[in-house]
Amino acid sequence: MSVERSAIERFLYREAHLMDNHRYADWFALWAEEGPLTYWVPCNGDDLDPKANVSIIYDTRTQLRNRVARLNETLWLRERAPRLSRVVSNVEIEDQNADEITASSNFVLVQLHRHVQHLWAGSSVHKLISAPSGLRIRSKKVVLINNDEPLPNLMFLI
Amino acid sequence: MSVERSAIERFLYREAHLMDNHRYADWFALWAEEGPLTYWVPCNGDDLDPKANVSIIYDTRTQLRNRVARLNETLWLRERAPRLSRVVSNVEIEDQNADEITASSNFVLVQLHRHVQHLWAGSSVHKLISAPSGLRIRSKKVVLINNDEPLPNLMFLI
Amino acid sequence: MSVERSAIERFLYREAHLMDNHRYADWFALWAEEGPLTYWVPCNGDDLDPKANVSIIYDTRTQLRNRVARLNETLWLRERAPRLSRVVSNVEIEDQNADEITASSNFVLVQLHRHVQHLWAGSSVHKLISAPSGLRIRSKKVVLINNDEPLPNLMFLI
Amino acid sequence: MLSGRNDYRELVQDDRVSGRLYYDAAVFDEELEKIWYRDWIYVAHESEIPEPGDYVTRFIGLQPVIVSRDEDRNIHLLLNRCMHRGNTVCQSERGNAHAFRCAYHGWTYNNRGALVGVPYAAGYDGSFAREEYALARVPRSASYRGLIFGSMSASGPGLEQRLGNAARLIDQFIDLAPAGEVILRSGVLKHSFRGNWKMALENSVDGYHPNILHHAAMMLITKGRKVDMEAVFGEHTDALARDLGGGSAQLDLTPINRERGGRVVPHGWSAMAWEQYLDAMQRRWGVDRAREIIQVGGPHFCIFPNIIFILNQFRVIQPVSVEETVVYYYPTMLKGAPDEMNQRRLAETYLIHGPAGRVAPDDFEAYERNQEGFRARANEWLVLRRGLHRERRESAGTIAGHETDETTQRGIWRHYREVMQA
Amino acid sequence: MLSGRNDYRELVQDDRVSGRLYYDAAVFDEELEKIWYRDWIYVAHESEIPEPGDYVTRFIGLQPVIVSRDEDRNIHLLLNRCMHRGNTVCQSERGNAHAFRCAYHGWTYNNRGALVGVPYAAGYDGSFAREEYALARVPRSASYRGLIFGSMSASGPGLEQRLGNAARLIDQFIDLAPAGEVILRSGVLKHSFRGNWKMALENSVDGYHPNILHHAAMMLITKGRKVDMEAVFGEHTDALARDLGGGSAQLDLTPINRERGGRVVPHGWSAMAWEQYLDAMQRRWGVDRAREIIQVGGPHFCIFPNIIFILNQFRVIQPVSVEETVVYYYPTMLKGAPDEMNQRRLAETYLIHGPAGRVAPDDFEAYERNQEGFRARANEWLVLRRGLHRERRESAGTIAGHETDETTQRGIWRHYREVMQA
Amino acid sequence: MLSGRNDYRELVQDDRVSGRLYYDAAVFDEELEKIWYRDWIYVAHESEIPEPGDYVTRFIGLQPVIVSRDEDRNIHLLLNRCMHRGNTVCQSERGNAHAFRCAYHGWTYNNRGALVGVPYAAGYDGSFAREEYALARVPRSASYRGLIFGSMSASGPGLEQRLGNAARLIDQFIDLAPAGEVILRSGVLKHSFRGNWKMALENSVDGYHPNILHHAAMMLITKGRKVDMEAVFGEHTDALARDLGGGSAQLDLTPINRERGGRVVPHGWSAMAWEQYLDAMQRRWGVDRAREIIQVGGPHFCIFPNIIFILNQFRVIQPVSVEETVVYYYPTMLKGAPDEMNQRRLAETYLIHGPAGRVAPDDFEAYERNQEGFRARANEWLVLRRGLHRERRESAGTIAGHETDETTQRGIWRHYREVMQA
Ligand code: FES
Ligand code: FES
Ligand code: FES
Ligand SMILES: [Fe+3]
Ligand SMILES: [Fe+3]
Ligand SMILES: [Fe+3]
Repeated sequence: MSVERSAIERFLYREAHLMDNHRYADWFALWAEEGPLTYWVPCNGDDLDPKANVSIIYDTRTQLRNRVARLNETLWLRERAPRLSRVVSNVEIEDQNADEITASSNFVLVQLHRHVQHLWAGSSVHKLISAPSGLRIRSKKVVLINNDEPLPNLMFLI
Repeated sequence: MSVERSAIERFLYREAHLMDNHRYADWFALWAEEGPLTYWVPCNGDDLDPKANVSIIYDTRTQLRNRVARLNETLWLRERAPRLSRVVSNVEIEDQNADEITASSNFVLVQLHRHVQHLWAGSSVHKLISAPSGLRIRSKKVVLINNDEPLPNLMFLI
Repeated sequence: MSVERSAIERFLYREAHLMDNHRYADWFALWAEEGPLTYWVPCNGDDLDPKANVSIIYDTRTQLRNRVARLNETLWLRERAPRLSRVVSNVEIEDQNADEITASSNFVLVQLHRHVQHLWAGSSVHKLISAPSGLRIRSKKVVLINNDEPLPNLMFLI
Repeated sequence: MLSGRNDYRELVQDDRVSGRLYYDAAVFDEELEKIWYRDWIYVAHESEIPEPGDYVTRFIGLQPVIVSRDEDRNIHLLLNRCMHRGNTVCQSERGNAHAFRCAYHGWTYNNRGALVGVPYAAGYDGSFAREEYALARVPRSASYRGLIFGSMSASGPGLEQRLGNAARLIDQFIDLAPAGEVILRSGVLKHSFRGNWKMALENSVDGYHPNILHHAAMMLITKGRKVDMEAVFGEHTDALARDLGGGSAQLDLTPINRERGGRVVPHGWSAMAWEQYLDAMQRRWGVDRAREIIQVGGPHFCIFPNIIFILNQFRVIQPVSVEETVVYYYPTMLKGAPDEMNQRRLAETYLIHGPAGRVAPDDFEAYERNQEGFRARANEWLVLRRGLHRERRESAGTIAGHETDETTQRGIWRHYREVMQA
Repeated sequence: MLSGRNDYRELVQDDRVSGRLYYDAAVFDEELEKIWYRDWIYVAHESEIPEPGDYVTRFIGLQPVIVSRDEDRNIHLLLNRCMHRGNTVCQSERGNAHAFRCAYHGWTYNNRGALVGVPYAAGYDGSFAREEYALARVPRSASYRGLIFGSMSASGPGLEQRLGNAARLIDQFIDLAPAGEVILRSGVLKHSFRGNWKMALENSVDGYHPNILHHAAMMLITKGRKVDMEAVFGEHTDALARDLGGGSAQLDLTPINRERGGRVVPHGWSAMAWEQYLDAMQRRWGVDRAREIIQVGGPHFCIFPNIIFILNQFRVIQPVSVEETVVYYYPTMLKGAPDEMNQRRLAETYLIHGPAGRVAPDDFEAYERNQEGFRARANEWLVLRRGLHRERRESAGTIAGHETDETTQRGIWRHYREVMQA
Repeated sequence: MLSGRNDYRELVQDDRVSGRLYYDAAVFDEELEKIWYRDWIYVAHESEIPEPGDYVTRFIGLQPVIVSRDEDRNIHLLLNRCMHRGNTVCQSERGNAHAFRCAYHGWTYNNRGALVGVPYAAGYDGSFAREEYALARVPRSASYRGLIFGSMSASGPGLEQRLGNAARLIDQFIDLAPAGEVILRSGVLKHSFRGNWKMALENSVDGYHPNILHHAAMMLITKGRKVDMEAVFGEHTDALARDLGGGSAQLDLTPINRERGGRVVPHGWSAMAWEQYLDAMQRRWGVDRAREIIQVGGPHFCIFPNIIFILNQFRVIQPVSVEETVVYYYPTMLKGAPDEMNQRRLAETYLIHGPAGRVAPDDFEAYERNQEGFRARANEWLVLRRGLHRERRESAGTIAGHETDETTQRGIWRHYREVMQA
């Protein structure tokens, strides 16, 4: 299969839109329906083995579903959720084969919470498959520029 | 009519360039020459009815012309205008029909004024028509992430 | 010769990736192998003649090579180099002729150094040639939004 | 101790004041104590919370306050702080709630502030009296024509006494409504600047600057119309700058409005709307009084320390720190007036004020230049002597000067010195 | 002078404390002096620097410290400040180095702190004794079960004396390891909030909030399983809140763990891992003691002022300013336990804690709401009276209350008042 | 009161100083009072404002100053603060203006500072004397060889007396120009760091660090050329570190320059340019003196507290707060020298200095590490004893040490203690 960069961009923009608007369920629907999933935000560096080191996020399918449920249920988030707006850019197709596309991108995310603006920045690598319903995420890795710094609450999708 | 995303991007980049450089008249020339115009920056939320609630900006053609004139004439802006640089990304064509294209995009705008850097972020929805002279803006809505927060002067085009 | 905007984007994304990761030598390899080179970051404004005024950076080939060597050798940078992540956007082809492409772009660069996040923003103009090995930089000009303000160390590639 | 540090008789003189009053953090702390936590502070308008359960959150000085309306339509000013460990119990700036539940341990308060729910109650024995743990109240609150004021001081003069001459100007503002009420339910513009709050108060009744600082806006007003702004804000105006006493002050445009038939009739109105309005006003007030009200038009004045009435809007000053301030602009609708008129009032607010308005940004740029200028200490004085020679005391005890004069600022500062020196 | 300003007998009472203790910068400065630069402060665990040359950098209060292991495997607590002009000599938070070279003029120190290199030595004559220019040492340091503590005060009670009752809880935590040691080499989560450090300490032993504030996490735990969280953290729990003395406090889940056979055996374990673990434990401790250890499980407690033991993790509190704090979470591995078990411990840490965990963000949101609420000053008190009527003194001199009671907070504050009033 | 807090005899000793001097805000406030608002401060060079109406804006300490040249070519140092309410009257850092108009109410001042325009003048009666409202002047100003200094103190020693030994080094710097003048009209590099201003001053005459901290730059200099940097900044250099008195200090490279024939003749020059320059110099100075000047070359020194002369550049230190500082680098052109030479001077400035230069960033990283290190308080001292045993007093009353010695820093601190203790 062969996919254009612009198709990947459209997909990532769509994902960004859902994340910015806390549409947890719709975002979860962007993930592959079958097979193992990984949603990884490394900690203390960009590549420490998540089996041997803490991660900021390291979710398989079950944990990802739990994360979405947790965000959905949290009452205080309904009282005051962070406002988000992110630009996704530098989208590149790193690799593409029969059943998987690897795409990298950078983002700058501006968060407003409790009247304070906070800036998140980093890069992502998506492994995508092309399902009948369109592209789907098999794994996603987000490298935060400050993943070895103290972070405030990350109670949204990144 | 059918327009490519890349054409929309070129148009939005062009608009961003004119806004960053305070080229008020050239920017105004990007708007449709006939028919009603709307330039809307909602306040206290993203979608309150501008007829019943204050907006940060809610201009029709006359007011838009006045805004441009006001910016042009203001002496203190000539003494020291804000420096601007914005990235526009996540450009998506939301809708497209015979006479109108609806395009959404996100931006991060860095402003420097009086030695202080200030970050603006949000998303825009443009309604564009395709005139002989090229794409023209019929309406533009800018949703600021902090549109319910106290804002410093917004004495530039956004 | 005719080059698509998307090819320029790929090139600039690649360059951004190398700069973000301090891959000095690989970045230097993106420059044209022959002929004069200019790497210019103006100071006190966007266009003062670099022969008559200081620049933040104004390198010809030799000085560019020296810059790369200096960055490579500096011990304290190895102890603690700034972490970088930038989005490049608003890529436009300004001009294109037989032997040269002029491309402009905007960027927002988030830097983390000594636990402090710092935001760099501005626009770039690349003059590119198309070599057998692909696009190569003949000259690059970076206009920082704050090029007339006091700046912290700029000990990375921008 | 603080007052020991600052001698306000020295810093505030009759014809000049020291720049230090705008940048010294110790002065700001003392202002909190002697002004913001002692005086009557405007917090909200009743029409913002029309229904039982409606609330808004505001600040008195730096303290977070909930303004709520209970099921009996009574209004309560409650501190937004859980009585258990102090979490804020309300996170939103406006809404409708019959109870506020603290997220931390679930203590729940009704919109009267009463503690109505305590999880795992067995942890507290008989000695625990829930009444003692109702949300703290703002010690005093009172309303005038729907304007809600609060005072963090349990004692002091009553609201109407404190309002003094300003009360009839509030009447003048609100009597423009055929139903005798204004409605604030059209949102709020929030505008911030890096500078001291007092600059925004002084500026609101500074009749000297408009034609100069706001030249671009004036250009738009006059463009292609024969309005002589010099006859409004300039040398040959008949308008007055008035010290109302108690730190309140006014720019009185009545003389001009009379000629023009009143600001409330902007050009370009539909005749029908005009008829409707006139008719409604006459039915309420009778022909003569209605004409009088309309001709005199809306007043332009400020009430010390934090509320300003200009054009169609309430403007509220919120100090954040000694050099950070937020100004809120609330458009006001006239109850009983035609929609066309009220929409016009709404539009005037956002077109002219707020961060992207036609006028306000000029003032905010001036405030920030002012704060920068205060860094120069070789000469610390701000001069307030303009018009000292031509102002006159009026029967009401007020003082009137030429519209461009600093009579208004002098009034503000005389009051300031009095309360700060106390 | 500072202590002159604050009377801690007034600010800290038996059943309530003042909000001022959380926002007054003068209180924070005094805490640095009387707590952070006087008490024993946890800095690191020996297993973080297993090899000669290994080091980590930490802070004691606000002072940067290098924790290094020398070639003889001895551990040193050195101030990260060049003795020449004061540059930091170590830039990394962890690594292996036999020497630290200052970038400015090249003075070089070995990992014992000794000054071993001075460029252009002729600039110093015989009167220059290198011994006088070794990196400054933290005046006192000591370890307990591998936990390294440092004190900036040259005198005071010894570590074990200071630990008091907490010592046996450290044992309880570590004895779960078949090899009798925990290993901290799985990284650290760093989580910051805009609020005062004491909130994180109090919260760690606050048994009142979990079911309420963490309702979403509880929903996930109980979903499709018959666990009654009310019987763990709620009204009908058998667990206890315990004041251990010296500002240390515990939530004692032993009664529950006994029934459940101990927290250390989460459901869904492979039988094999369980067998392996049981076997290893019995070989070390004998059958009965092993069963006892496993049934009692891991303790949940804090040691004043900066270390907390919860589930499988060490949690460390780092004050940054009066209203900025960082919390570090270190997952701990049980030496000699099966990998499956340790991987589970690792996962539990990042799934539950840190900025994106299932539980911790709730607490951090509460801290920030708390700091906001403290801006309301009409009533400054935080109430700590929960369970005052039902707590009892135990033989060990400890005080035990119902799991949901504030016995723990009272213990923390009693100690705080004592040291701050000193 | 402040001086009561700090005993500078204690904090500044002959062979060491306390880190507190770099981070204590009270020390910084006292420095403003006793140094920045009392001493002669360099503000600009006459060649920056060559034409009538030219101006630049600068700061003396934290106070904004306009340096303007009037129609009679006289130079004025004016505070940038409107005499009415205090707005800044000039917004740009450089330009040409015959008048400064305040945006707020339009008061207008000419470039001598005189109040020449007041809108709506009728508001002021005869008692209003415009002369009293001229822009405030910096109490004293004076020039030496085109360098403009200002003092916020009306009394004190004259400029030349204050310059003392530094005066002849300014001559040495400027005499390299065949026309006997330097020209600063090539812009300015602005470089900031989070650290105390004194570090930048001390560093400018610190001959100990270059080969170590700047090793990468040295590598580029020596690469493929036989220059022995050890013979310039190292152990076996013949250069000297000199305390000039009054807090001024020098690194005297004369001995080296003599051998090399003077720094002003970098290798790789065109013979023609060299001829031209030599010829021009000889015409002005005569053969012997010209050779002398060229051989000795440009001096490397600092004048307390804020100007430094290195290579071809003026370097100016601007304090922002106790731990924020900006350094400005102004390339200087030699009037009457060939363009090739001046372009070389320009290039040397931006290639070596500023935020992206080959050398300066090393120092700035060191400053920030230093400020970090100051957070360690167990030992507060910075050691200044290097070379105490081998320095010697010279006839001029100056003190000379080995180039790598801290003779220079000791000189700076002796003066500092004297003025701060006063
Ligand atoms: S803080 Fe509000 S219930 Fe505990
Ligand atoms: S500061 Fe460390 S060697 Fe000089
Ligand atoms: S402040 Fe300058 S004219 Fe009024
Ligand atoms: Fe105004
Ligand atoms: Fe909790
Ligand atoms: Fe240096």
